Parts: sequence; structure tokens; C-alpha cells
Amino acid sequence: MFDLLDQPFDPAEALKQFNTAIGGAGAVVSFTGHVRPSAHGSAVTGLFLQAYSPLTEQGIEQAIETATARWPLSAVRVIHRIGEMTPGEAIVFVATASAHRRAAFEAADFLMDYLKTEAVFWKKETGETGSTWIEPRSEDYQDRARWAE
Amino acid sequence: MFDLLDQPFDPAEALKQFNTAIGGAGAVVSFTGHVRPSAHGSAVTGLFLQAYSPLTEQGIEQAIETATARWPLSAVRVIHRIGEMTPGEAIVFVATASAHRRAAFEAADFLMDYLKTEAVFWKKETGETGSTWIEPRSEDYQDRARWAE
Amino acid sequence: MAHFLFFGKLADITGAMSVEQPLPDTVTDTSTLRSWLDETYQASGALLETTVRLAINSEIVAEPAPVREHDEIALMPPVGGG
Amino acid sequence: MAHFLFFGKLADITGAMSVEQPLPDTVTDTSTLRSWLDETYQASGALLETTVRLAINSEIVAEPAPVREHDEIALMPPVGGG
Repeated sequence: MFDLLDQPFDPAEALKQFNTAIGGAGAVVSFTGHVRPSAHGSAVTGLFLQAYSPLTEQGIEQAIETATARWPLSAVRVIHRIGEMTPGEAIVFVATASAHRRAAFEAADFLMDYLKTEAVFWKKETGETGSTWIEPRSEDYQDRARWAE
Repeated sequence: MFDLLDQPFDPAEALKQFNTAIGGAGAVVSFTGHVRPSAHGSAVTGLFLQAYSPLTEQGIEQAIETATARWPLSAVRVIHRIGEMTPGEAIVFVATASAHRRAAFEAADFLMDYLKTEAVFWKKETGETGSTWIEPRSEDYQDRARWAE
Repeated sequence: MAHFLFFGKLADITGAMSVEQPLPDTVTDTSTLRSWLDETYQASGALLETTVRLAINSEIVAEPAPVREHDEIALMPPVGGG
Repeated sequence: MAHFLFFGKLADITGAMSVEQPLPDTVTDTSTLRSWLDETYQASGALLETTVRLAINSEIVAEPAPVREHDEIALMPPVGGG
């Protein structure tokens, strides 16, 4: 259901595996986040993701439980990278399966908003002009607020 | 960008190919619709999808153009099956890539709502008790109406 | 001869998906066309429904629209894929 | 000895990610802890910010909360993955 990986993974391979376990669901949504090759017009050379176990894992598992309680999902998969990454590599993969198209879309969207703003990670981008720690943007917090009940 | 296929395809393979051409986008969303194994509690044995060329293709290409004009997308992919299908097979695959997570989610959602309610297809489901032509549900039309400008 | 295409459930009603047939003189537009087809195929009004749209030569038309010999005329019940 | 973990940008400020250090007697709760750490590491208020949350023994705490020798105390600036 959830894996924290310190090595590159292939999101297409993750989707292939996910599709073997969707239990007859009609709708499958996947989201993949890749390391961008540039930010603010300047080249990005690397991204470093730091986690704090077991807090990071507990939080993500809790978010998956929340999604499963809120939407009728037959399967959920979350993969998140930690450590050093290079542009183009997948950072995060979320997949949801449901009999209902809207449920699959919304649950994937919800999980991504959680991962962007509440999951226990710290992110450092390295570019031509040095390294910067990246915090969520105000849009990320606004996106997250859409799911308040 | 768009293909109408009369043979089965692998959505994971489609995602793999799509990921080679996303032009540095950070966010990739995919939707796959699979033939359900049952409907209204009774087993589905087959699904038949009929198109009307070139109207079907023109409409989908127009919808892709609309999505590309409305959201900042670096790539879009739509694959749609026609002909006879069996449960579990993929009917439709939509993938969107963008620098912005919300744009990728919304554009994929928009394209699916188009495909469900306006794309020129007719769909016949065969089950234990015979065949039925399936028309969009009122929820599908409501989903579609969300995108009215 | 006009070329008629009956899509989706309409082929079950008319018994054919594709039919070549001459247009009678009385059929000059989509309105007279629908009445004539509905009667010819004993469709009990199914071909008169506004949810059934017409495409002439691969273009969906706003009705009423003229129809002519040699047209390809498609009768399209509510669409939807995915 | 308490075990301090400085995550994200805080390690750049303190110069270390993981530090073992005895708690002075004056430090009994998260409030006195923050002041002492901010002074010790010359953090210019960075460790006092409310956006920096504290986790004690792997649980995020509502402040003020007591701190004790042998606690693992994590200082967590705003989080976010993906």
C-alpha cells in the first residue's frame, strides 16, 4: 500500500503492478511527480528528500486510511522517494482504484494535497546558484484546505 | 496525441511511452477506464464500443485542443478502444503532463467528462441476461457541466 | 439514393446499421425525413426524439436542415464513451 | 543526555542534524527548551518560530509540553513532500 524508497523507481511499472490488484474497479487514476529540470528559470541539478521515520510513514498511512474511509476505493498505492534525486526521476506516485470515476480522481487529488503539505518530508533543491530548502506554496495549502470537512 | 484502437492495449505501457515525452513537466496524471466485471449485481461478459469516423476523432481532437488552451499542458495522450472487449480490458486511457499539479488533474478530469458524455461512441454491455445499450448517467452530465465557462 | 446510418440502439429498432435507400419526393428536410423514417421502420417515435441527433455528411446539423439524395445521414442516439 | 534532531533548513542553522546533549536544569518544557536552543545555536529566533513544530519521542506535541533527559526531541520546520 505504501513504500518509502531510497532508490529510483519506474511509475509505469508501479501502475502495471497496481493494475493487477484493482479488484474489478472500473476507474484507475495515477499521479506521478517528477523532479523538474528547472525552477524560476534556472537549472535544477538535484533534489534531496529527508524523512523522519516512523512519523513520515505513520502520517501517510493515516492519510491513506482517511481516503479509504471517505471514498469507495478498491485499492490505493503510494510510493515516495527519499534521499538524493536527479531531474526527471519520479519523486512520488499515487494510484487509486474505484468503481466510480470521481472517487478515484478525488482520492488521488486528496492524497497528493496531503503529501505536498502535511507529509513529514523536507526538500532541498540544488541548482546552479546553490541549494534552497523548499516549503509548500500558499496554493498548496489552499488546495489542501479544499478537503476540510 | 490520440488513437482509436480496435485491439487491447496496456495502460502501463501507454504511461511508460507518455513519460518519455513530457518535456520536463513535474506532474503527470493518468486515468484508465476498465471494463467492469459486473453491473447492477450481475456479471458482465462483454462490452461493444461503436464509433462514427471521422466525427469521433474530430470531436476528441477538438476536446484535446480545448484542454490545451485552458490549462498549461506540456503533453496530452488519449487512447480509446472500439469494438468488442472483455471484462478487465482497458477502454480508455487519458494522460496529462504539466508543470502544475492542479492543471494536470483538472485537464485529465475534463477530458474524461468529455469522453463520457460528448465523445461520439455508443456502448453496449452484454451480460447473463442479454445486451443493453448504455447511455451516460445524470451524474456524468453533471460532472461535464462543471467545466462550462 | 441516400445512405442511412443507425447508431447504437437505433440499429436494434430499424434492424440495420447501414441502409441505402432513395428519398421520397416528400422528404426535403430533417423534419419530413424523421417522420418518414419513423413510419417506414415502425419505430414508434424513437426516430423523432430530440435526444436523437442527425449528422449529414459527417456534420451534426441544427434542425431543421435540408436533406438531399446522395447525403450520408446518420441518426445518433445519446453518445458517450469511456 | 537528550537527543536533538534538526530537520530541513534547521540543520543548516545549527550546523548539525543530530546532536546528543545534556539538558540544563533550567530546561523543563518546550518553551524553556526553545529559548535555550535558540541561544545555544545563535539561531536568531529561528528555533522560536511557531512554524517550527516539536516532536518528542516521535510524536508531535501540543506546546507547552514537558521535556526530559533521554527524550528524542525533533525540531521540524514546515513539512511537504511530493
